[in-house]
Amino acid sequence: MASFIPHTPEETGEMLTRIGLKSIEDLLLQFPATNPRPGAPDLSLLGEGMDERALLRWFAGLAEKNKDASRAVVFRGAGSYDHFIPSATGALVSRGEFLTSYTPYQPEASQGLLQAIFEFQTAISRLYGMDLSNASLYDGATALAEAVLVAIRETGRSRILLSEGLDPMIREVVHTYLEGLSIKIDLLPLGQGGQSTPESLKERVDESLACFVGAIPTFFGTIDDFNGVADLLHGVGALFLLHANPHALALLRTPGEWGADIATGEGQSLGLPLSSGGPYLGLMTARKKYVRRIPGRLAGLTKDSEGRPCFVLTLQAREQHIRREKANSNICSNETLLGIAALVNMALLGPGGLARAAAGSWKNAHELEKRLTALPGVRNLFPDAPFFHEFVLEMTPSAKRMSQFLLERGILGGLPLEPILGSSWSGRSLWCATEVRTEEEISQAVDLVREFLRQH
Amino acid sequence: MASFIPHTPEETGEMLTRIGLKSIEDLLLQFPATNPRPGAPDLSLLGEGMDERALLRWFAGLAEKNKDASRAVVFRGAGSYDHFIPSATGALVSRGEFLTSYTPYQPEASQGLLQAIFEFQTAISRLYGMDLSNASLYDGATALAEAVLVAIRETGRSRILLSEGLDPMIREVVHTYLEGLSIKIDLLPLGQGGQSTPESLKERVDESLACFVGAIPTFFGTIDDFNGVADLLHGVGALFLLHANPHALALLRTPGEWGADIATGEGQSLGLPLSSGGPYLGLMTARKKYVRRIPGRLAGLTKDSEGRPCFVLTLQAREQHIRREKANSNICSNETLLGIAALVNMALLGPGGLARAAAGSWKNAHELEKRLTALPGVRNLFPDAPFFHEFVLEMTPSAKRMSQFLLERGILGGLPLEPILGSSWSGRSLWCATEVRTEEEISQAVDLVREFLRQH
Amino acid sequence: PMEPTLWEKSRRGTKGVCSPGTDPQAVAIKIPAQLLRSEPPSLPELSELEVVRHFTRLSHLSRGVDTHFYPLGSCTMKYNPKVMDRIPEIPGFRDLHPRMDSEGMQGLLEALSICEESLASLMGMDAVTLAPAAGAHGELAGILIARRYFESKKDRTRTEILIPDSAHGTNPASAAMGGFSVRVVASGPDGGVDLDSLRDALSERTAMVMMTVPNTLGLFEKNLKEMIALVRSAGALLYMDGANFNAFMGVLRPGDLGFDIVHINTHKTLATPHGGGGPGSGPVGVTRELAPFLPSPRVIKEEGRYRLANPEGSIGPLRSFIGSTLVLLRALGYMKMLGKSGLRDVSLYALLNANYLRVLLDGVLPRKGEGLCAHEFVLSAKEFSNHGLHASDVAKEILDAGYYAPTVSFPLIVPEALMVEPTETESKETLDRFARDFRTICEKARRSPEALKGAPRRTPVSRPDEVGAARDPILTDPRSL
Amino acid sequence: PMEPTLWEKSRRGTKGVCSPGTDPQAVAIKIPAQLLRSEPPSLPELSELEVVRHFTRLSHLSRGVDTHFYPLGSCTMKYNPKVMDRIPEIPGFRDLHPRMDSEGMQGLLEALSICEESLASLMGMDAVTLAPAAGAHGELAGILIARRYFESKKDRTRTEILIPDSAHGTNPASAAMGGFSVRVVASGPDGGVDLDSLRDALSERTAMVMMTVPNTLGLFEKNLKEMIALVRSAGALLYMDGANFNAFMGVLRPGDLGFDIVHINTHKTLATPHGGGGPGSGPVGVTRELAPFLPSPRVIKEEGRYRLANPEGSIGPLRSFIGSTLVLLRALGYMKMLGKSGLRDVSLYALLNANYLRVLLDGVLPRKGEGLCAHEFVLSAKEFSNHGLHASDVAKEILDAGYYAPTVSFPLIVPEALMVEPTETESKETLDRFARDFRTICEKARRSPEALKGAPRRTPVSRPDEVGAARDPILTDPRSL
Repeated sequence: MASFIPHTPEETGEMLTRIGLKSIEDLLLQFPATNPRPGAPDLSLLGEGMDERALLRWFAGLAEKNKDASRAVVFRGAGSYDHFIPSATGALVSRGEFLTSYTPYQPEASQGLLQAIFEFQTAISRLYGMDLSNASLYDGATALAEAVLVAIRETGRSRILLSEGLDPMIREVVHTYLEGLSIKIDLLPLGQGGQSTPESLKERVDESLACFVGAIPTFFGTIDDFNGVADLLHGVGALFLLHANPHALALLRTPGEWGADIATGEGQSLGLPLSSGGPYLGLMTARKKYVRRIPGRLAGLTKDSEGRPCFVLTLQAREQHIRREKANSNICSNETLLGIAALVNMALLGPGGLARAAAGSWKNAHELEKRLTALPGVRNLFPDAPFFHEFVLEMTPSAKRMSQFLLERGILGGLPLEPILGSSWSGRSLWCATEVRTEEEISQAVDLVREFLRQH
Repeated sequence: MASFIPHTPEETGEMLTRIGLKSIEDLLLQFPATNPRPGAPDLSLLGEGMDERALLRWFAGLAEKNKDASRAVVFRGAGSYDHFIPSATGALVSRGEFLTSYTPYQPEASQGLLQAIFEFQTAISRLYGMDLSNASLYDGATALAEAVLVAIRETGRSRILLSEGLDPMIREVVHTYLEGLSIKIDLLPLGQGGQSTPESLKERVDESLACFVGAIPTFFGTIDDFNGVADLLHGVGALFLLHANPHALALLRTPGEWGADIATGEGQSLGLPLSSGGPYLGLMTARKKYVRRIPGRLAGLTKDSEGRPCFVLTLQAREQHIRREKANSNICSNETLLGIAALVNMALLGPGGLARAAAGSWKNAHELEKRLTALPGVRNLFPDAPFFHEFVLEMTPSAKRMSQFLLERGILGGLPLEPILGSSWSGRSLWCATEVRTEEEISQAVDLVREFLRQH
Repeated sequence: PMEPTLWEKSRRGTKGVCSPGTDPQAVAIKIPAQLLRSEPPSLPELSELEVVRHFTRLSHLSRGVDTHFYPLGSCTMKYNPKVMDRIPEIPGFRDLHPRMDSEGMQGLLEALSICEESLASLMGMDAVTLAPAAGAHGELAGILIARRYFESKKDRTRTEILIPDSAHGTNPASAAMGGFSVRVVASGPDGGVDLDSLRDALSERTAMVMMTVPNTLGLFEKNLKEMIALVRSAGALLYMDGANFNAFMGVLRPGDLGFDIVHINTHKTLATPHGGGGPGSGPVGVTRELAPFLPSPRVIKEEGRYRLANPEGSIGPLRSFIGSTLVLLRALGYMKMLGKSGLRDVSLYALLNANYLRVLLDGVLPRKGEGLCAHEFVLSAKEFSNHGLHASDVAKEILDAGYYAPTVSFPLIVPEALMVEPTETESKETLDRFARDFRTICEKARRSPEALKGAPRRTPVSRPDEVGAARDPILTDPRSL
Repeated sequence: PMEPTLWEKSRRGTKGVCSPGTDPQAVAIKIPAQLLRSEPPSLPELSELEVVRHFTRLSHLSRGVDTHFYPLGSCTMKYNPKVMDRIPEIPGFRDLHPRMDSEGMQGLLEALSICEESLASLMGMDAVTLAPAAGAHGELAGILIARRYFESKKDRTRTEILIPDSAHGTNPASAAMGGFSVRVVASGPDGGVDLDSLRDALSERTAMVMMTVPNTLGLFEKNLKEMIALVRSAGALLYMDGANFNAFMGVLRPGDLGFDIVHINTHKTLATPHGGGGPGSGPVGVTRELAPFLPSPRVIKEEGRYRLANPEGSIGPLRSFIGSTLVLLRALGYMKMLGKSGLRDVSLYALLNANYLRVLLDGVLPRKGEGLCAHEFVLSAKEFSNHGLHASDVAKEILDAGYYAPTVSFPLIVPEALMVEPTETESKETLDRFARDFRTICEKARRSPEALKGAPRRTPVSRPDEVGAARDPILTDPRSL
């Protein structure tokens, strides 16, 4: 059986002799006695092992049962986006030197990795219009949760305000993270038009507030207007947080320009695969003044003992391995390798390519929206709000039924919103089109929705 | 449109100014005038270009129309074999330093590549039981053709003898190579038993002969016996050449042990993909005394100016870039990268793993043969000859029809021999089973053949 | 031979890879101007070749397990088979949308369900969540589960978590994030938890005791059984930090030891290379009593079909979507490939290598602890303090000898700690060579300590000015501004 | 930091990757003993990790386009887009058996058919064979086609092939393999073929004239039109060696120039990296008259279906199976991706870069030829002979400056030649830097020639003893015996 152990039997024997043991099983003498736990699954479940080829065939058999993007054209987003990924990225990121290295505790032996992290921080900061970024967090949702914790710690307050425009899943993660901390979580509703209104925000902002969190774009695809929000919040000593899709930021006004203090995001849309949901890439950026508050690794530029520029992990005094329970966070492992992948993508596409991709998403989504809402009985739930690459479609038949109908025909259509938002959302679904959708695919989707409507 | 040109328009302008030209089109002033060739296909056939994603989708569409090994279980060999390929190989061989380097003319900048070639030569030499190997040739067929040219040049004679056990395709390639050289090519027939006989060989060996070429195993899968052949040939001053499948040599008697002077082979069976037929890997090994005769690159061990061991291309005086029309061959590009892949595979499997794989092929092929010949009306054409992992099956119905029948049901069955060997072979097909075939697959194939026989 | 940054190399107007999409000029005008960014982001502009050369060269400036022996204690830097790298490349998983209808993800859900079962059997636990993105995330999950558990029993007095002073820093940090106060339990002179200290610390306020097994000295607690009995009788839960699971998988099951909650780090133990910091994953196993509180969503099997559900009692979602599936599939692949006895062998040889190296280094530097060690051991370089040297100076000299360095300055309970974990995938020859070099380095430290202060000398750069870096941090490339 | 060989690292009994298969002991006995090898081959025994480290380290000891500027003249070491590396990985091509029934390989045959058409349109030829495995193999094909052609006309007097003295060494070697005698045509003082020499050499014995366009000095022959007319009127065929096709694809078509047979090297021009020596492919285009003689098998389209056929007149198969399909698919991908104007741009910028670098090096060393060059140019380092230096000494110093070296000592007609081909994928900045360094090196050669003799100093090894290597060649690892 494979176990990737290089020892020959003779070597094992010599080593045991040197240790002073007779059998390798003698190494278990140090183990505590145990009582087999009644009822727990048996080790024999693990089987007898298999070779590489059998293993890959087994996985291929499982994969066959999934409708990946090659078998169901993706018109769904809601936090995961089907974007273009340059081929060079995989070839570079899979290099063993990156893949098999640890967090760069020994900077002299990890300059390449540190430089890549530093460049990642730079690219993300510039994309978000912020002063700095960390080296990544688990995913967008946990990045936002960590940002809320920063605001709570910074202000010492125990109420936060979340926009209804945030993905409900992400709001739930914030709830989970705050579970033990006696924090009040308020919701700022989106208005009928799909954007938040200054009035309803003002009603909810006062000096008990640690932070308000808005979304760019909203979960429903609309683009909210945060004009005046920073001043309003800073006036009461609260922090302004924005959670933004970095793909959209190639075109949209940045958290920095809106005056945000901390901005987070899900880096998957920078060209990571859909990945069945993970691992994803948590982004966190901030104003300089919060540098000692933010969690996670930070690579910094410095000089070596001969005065040559070099890179190093810095401000480690914030981190758990030094500050322990007083640390900014418990974060230790992060998503460095995915951050490097996102960096390579950004470097390959450049600002022009990113803007081109974002504009393509905008265009395709608007084309799709125009053609779907032209169907009888179909409307955009927020027809007057500007939107980026997602929109909510409303019709009489069940969105869930439509999704099934389309999936059987090779289309992953809009996400049914009822399971997430309740029964009043039964005919509503969240559609998305990114830059990679073709005209033919859009036509096919529209034709199938027409067909579905005719039958239902 | 993509063209991977890094120039900004400003840079292009500066460069043209420096050259003293106004427009980039002025660079074409040096071009000779032409007359468009009437009738030749138009450049517009090339289209307007496409992006990476569109390109890969286009190829995926074409690939869909092929029945690769995941859609038709391979029971066919005849020169291409479905073997196990360790995953580590791709990860290593695809590293850009190997992939994007040239033939190592500057040894100081290519030590890694040179060492890999040297190790490849070593592994192939030991596998074939020979003194030396070159750095590869195009494929098995051209390697054999080149070996025949060596024998002709070495002996100054103009008659060669090829065993009928050689793949007919390979014999044809030898014919093509010898087209211009007025060489007489004789054939040594296989006996009724599927092996050559000493008598018929003796009849054809005399002092006009440059070389005899045998095969291990034969095209028909049988294992020929070359006892006494080397002495016979050397007695008349002819060379003994063997063309051997390196996968089989993990177990079978080697060309070196049979006393061959030059041995060639197709390296695909050392774990290169089926590749729709190419690129493949030509192997050539020889006794030391022919070292200055053999074509192709040779990496040698030497010392650098500080006495450190290092590697270098050597004996280049044999090669075309120095000897021109007097060179051993016109070979320049070879298959180095595939040679490295084969080397990595051999290193990963080790002698034990290679023997295990070869024994697996032997076992599966014999199991398959046993079960197929147990079907009514089905026999092994050479029931008494030992065989390795291929055998000829004979039955009444057309082998071509059977192949179609099986292919429609997900099996790539035995190769119909009629198209290759003529109408008397209509009911005969060449079957193969390698180490990767499972019991279920073998059963499925046997069941389908039974079904076919019932219907025909 | 340092590599210029992407921004240094950038030249305005260089075209990179051609992306699908459209000219933004034609589109942007239809979005109200106040919603658009005022200028394009300052991102680098390079050709594909320039990007390829840049990152290829950066890779040459970094060491990994693929290039060097990496005895970084507590990190389990073992070799992860390359076949596992192919699993996340299978389109059916890689390109699957996480909000796919459940009919379209049956293969994924089946795989995750088998992964849960396999992990449960390896841990000896009743139920497993695959949600946590890392070990520390698993700790947070476990802590929130404990909170929910005591809430469900209306027990509101248990606000404290006990953690040995030798524990990983994530333990106390996670406890704090979960809203518990942390009480530190002192180690005894042998490096194990002091039984009396534990007894003193336990109270009706104790919600949970978090233990690392084997502990960060690479030792199995001698009094583990007594400790567990003590905790049980105090009514608290027992948490096992399974970062060191490579020492005993397939041999000893945390569930059989009596733990209620266990996390493991699949990126240490089950075939995900660490990727310079991540991704990883940190599945958590729990007893039947705690299963209802596991994070949502859960994979449910009904009538041969799988679906996702959010059970009532759950602590809620810990992160987006189901989990780091592409990492989890690697873990599943590794378990499938090695099987029961292969996994057991992994731990046996991890123990063998650690003990062999420990014996080879006997007398070179004093070790904390006695007798057999588990998968790693901790030496103290304190004697070099006389010469003004720290453990980190020894580490730098080790870099020059052609290795990555052991973990330094951890655990905190050992002054000038050097924590060495060879893992099962290194050969005897490598260990012999490392031991020889390590011995030479220590002799050098005694003989000419100054020399070590100048180390490393053979790396692309010498020691960075860390103080300067932290004083006025430069965290983005000034050229990008 | 040299790496030990695999045999140095090998330890008997080490288990590598687990292969499917079976224990040979149980099987071998059933084969007659005299047909079995007497002992296992002496192949190395290592763990997967050891193999991975070995080859990763070897890669660090080698330069490629991905790491360095590689101005190796006549080799077109340009950047090949990484997307092309994915095409040979598509299972439908990678795992397709070449003896598949034609019903099961329709996609492959369609792709190859489109590839033939695209190449034909780029070359301006009527028909193309994809069979040749490399440029030199294409030459052999062309030569055998010429032989068949004259045989078909019963013209048995044409036994000679004319080749300029500046040609690649493969041309004469291929002609000899094809059974022709070679007659060399001298260059004139400008490096072009001397018209009078050509006229003198042509006769009723001339079967074919092989020309390289642009020639190996990077020059388009000034008298090409006259030369072609001369050859035509002598009744001989015209062959174009298209190794330098990167200079003019999409701009100028060999067919339009009047060539009868043309080969190109897809690994130089159309997106296959050279892989340390190969694989490549060398498709050959011919006129309608010569099409019947193309190598077998041919792809035939009938009623919308594709099949393979072996036409009567064919010279026969040149190699196993259809061709180096995975290389050809890359070429097809490159043509598809760049399209007509993209391919034209490639050549325009290859010309631009060569001419820019040529101008930057003006006056540094004398160039052979005048005026514009094509995609490369040749300098002569002859003046350094006074100091006992050769072109190769300059090349070694260039290695130290952080580049791969230009081609040295070719073409033979230029003493101490340095042949420089920058390709279109290098940036102005790289060319500027290289020119600066090249100038410095030449100054150093004049000032302190001894220094160059010791170069290179920054490479893993210094100059190998080439004479010793050839005297008693060691071609396999002595440790393997």
